[in-house]
Amino acid sequence: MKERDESPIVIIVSRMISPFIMMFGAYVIAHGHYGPGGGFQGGALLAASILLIRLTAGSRISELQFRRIWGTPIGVVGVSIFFGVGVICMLNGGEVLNYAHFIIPGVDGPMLRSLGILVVEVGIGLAVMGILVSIYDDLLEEDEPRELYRREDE
Amino acid sequence: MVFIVLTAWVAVLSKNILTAAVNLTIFSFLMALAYISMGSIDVGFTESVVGAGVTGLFIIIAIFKTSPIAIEKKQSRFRILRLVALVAFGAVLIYGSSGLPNRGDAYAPLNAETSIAGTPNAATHYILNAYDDAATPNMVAVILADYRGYDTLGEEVVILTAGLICFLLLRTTRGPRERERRKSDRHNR
Amino acid sequence: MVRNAPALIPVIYLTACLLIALTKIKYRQYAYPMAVAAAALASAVSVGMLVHVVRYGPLHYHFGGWIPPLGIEYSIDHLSGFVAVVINIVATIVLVHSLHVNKIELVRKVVPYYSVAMLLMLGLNGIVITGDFFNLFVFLEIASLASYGLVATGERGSAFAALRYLILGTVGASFYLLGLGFLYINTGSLNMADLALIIPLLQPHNDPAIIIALVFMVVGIAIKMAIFPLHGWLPDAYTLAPSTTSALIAPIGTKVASYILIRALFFVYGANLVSKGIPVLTILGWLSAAGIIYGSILAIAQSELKRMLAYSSVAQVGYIGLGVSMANPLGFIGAVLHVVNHATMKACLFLVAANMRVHMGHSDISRFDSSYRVKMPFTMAAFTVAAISMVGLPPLAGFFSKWYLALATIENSQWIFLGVILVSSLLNAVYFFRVIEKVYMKSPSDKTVNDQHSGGRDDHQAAPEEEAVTFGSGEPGPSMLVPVIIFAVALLLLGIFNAVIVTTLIKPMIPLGL
Amino acid sequence: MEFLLGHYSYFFVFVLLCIGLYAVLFMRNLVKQIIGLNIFQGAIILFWVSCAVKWNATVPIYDPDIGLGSTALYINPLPHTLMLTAIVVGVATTGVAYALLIIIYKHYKTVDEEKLIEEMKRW
Repeated sequence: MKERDESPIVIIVSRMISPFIMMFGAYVIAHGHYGPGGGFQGGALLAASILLIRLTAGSRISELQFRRIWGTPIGVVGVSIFFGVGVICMLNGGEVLNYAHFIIPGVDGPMLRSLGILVVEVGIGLAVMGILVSIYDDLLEEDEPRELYRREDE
Repeated sequence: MVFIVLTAWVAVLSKNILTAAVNLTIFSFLMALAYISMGSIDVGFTESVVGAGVTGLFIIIAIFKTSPIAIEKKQSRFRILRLVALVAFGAVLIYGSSGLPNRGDAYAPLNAETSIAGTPNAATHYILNAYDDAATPNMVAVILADYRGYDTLGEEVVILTAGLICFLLLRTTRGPRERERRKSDRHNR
Repeated sequence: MVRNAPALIPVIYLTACLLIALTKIKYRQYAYPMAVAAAALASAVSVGMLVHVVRYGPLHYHFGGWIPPLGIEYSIDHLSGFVAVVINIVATIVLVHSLHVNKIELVRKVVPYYSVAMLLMLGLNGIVITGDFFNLFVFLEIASLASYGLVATGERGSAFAALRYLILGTVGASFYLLGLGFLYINTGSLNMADLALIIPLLQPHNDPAIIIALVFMVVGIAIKMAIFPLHGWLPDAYTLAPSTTSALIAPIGTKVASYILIRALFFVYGANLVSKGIPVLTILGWLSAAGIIYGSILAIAQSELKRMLAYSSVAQVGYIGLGVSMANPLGFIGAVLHVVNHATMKACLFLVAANMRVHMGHSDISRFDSSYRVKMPFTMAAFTVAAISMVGLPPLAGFFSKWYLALATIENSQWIFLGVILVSSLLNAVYFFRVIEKVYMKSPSDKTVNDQHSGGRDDHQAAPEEEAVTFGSGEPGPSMLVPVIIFAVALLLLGIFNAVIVTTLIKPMIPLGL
Repeated sequence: MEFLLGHYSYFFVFVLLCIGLYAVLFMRNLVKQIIGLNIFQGAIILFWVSCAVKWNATVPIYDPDIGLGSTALYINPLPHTLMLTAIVVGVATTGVAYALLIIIYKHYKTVDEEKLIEEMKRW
């Protein structure tokens, strides 16, 4: 990105807003059963809260909040949660993603499906958050190690 | 609605790509409003988060990384062929639309109880049984994660693919020298 | 376990992908065996499924336990089982070959590369065995995105080739989605078997929306398949991609697209409707014929082996399109047989090109001479076998698919198309014998040795500590040689046993009314 | 007239589709082409969403006050779900497209398609 003055207003406002966006993202994931929203929207909001800090405070500070190398692994873990639920259902005697065969002690019938959906939504949320942040980082990648990069090129 | 077309048109034609990007973001936002006005809150929500937020962010990064000056010239090769393709596309669309049912018709084939061959219609079943099947009021969430959960798994994999590809293409693996540098950076901080 | 077998293939590939993605750079040597193991397992499962299908009839699998059309269905019949076997086995062999190539061409990117390659295979398999049109779209996008990424890891211009591929491919997928929208509005269903029941009852001849739906879907698929005027992305993408990617995408990618075409035309819309009600097939036939001639002529004009093979791919896809457009059983047999034959031939040829690039540092036809035959006799022998098969001489595999196609054109009295097939065989002979002649006749000039290091690769992100690459003289190592020989032998076997394949596997998959 | 009233939303979608395709076909700037792709995809999503509409129906969230008496009371939820997936696919494609674009710019310092084709030929 270009050199620019760091306006304190922008930094402070974004710092104040960011946790609320994160909160809202978590709420959206959990509330997807009753209203609009769900894993994808919530995950995108979580990613937005992280990207807001990245945009305003620069990469150094945001690195403290969310390390760059975490993005892809978190995404992979999110997909694994979704996928794992499906495989557990399969191993437990049902088809892939048949939540009726998902194991949560003490829950049965439609509630089990409902909870299965919740687990899956959390997986989606994590995956989307991790991967959107990671794509952002990758797009901005070669900014900092530029001189080093050139050396590698030659 | 007119504004949507207007912003789309400006986004395509504007000379400065930054203007185009901003217009595209406005376009996405208006589209989100249109979806919501058509009763699709989930899609509208997603579009406003993703289309207006994430896509806009990506495009602005891309512009900072490349140059914001648009090349105003149009394609010079095969112009007539391209025009023919475009016109044919529009004509075919209008011809096809004459077979579509009226918008908002609650008894159109896609909303019928059963299909013409007597097999159950999926959407109808979803509306009537989603709450009983999964104890979740939001039908879209039930379809998304349960009835058509495999599609959603596929969608996750698409996102994962995109992430891995960006990783594959853009991220430089750190050599030992740079790892040293980063370490010392952290110390200095 | 048989009950869950159809779901096992995506499960295997996705597990492998996630495991590889979580591998640290330190353990990168494990990525290759994991990928090969996953592909081999998937091939085993698909062979098992095909045997099951042949013995007991089609397999169905309902995701989430929802009966279609409520849920998503995987259905394996003769056609999809057969195509799944072909793509998995070809992918396994190509991945075996990739060990040494990727060490040289993709320094430090091997781990994400294999991960994305697993995603490509996941997407292609998902396309082949799904029974739901929207699910097909999702997996089409997985496969396409993965192939854009795999193409873009190649030489200097490959990113641009990949971006053009992306733009055209996304337009194609969008067209497909638009057509699906038209179809859904007028039928209310997305399940293929369900649609096959519904569509004939709707008086589709009079319903513009249904026809337009088919047109848009066919256009979208044709872009992915690179039918003649929509092939613009193909030559650059195949040429500039890394060798393993070309060998993966060229044999498999377009074949899977033609599978979608066959599925949508004959199994969902029904042969009756398609051949009588809508002029889609006529247009497809003429375009395919034009593509055959165009691809063959441009292939003659190329001086680079991979680019020549890419243009030849345009022509070969035309054969499949031609077979489909004949809409009679012989044409169908020819098209399906050509899917497997061409997959094997192209995989063999691209692997030979990869061997050239790794061991000679280039694959420029004008610099070939007979010293190559002395240095790598087996690779060259395999190349010759595949080339003869491409030209279509018995008893190699390529002859028989062309034979069926020719019979189909005779049955429909389409003499022009018969002429196209014959002429293109001659053109094939011209461009392949040009290479063979160089390799066997031309005496070596002495400057070849100096040229070896000015290879066509430009590892733009190569690290300084790249291990020294020796363009060895002599045969490549077993990991690169064995796959090539396997393919060459397979061509011979496919040719000899083609009657068995046709009667036991392809005859039962001919749809009703064809 | 009735046909026009019933279909005006579709025609509106078609205009957007044509704008998107125009950008893809006629623009030399690759960024513009990708913008065109975005518009094209957005229009298709609008097409699906607008086909799900039912007059006098409510959003597809179960409401005890309305009950499940008739399907005509709720908007068809299936297209919405499919389009959620399609939006995500679109974003993924856009991300990859910009990644490729950045690499191209790094190598060639231009995003003009015809210039790039020239460069490719020369190389």
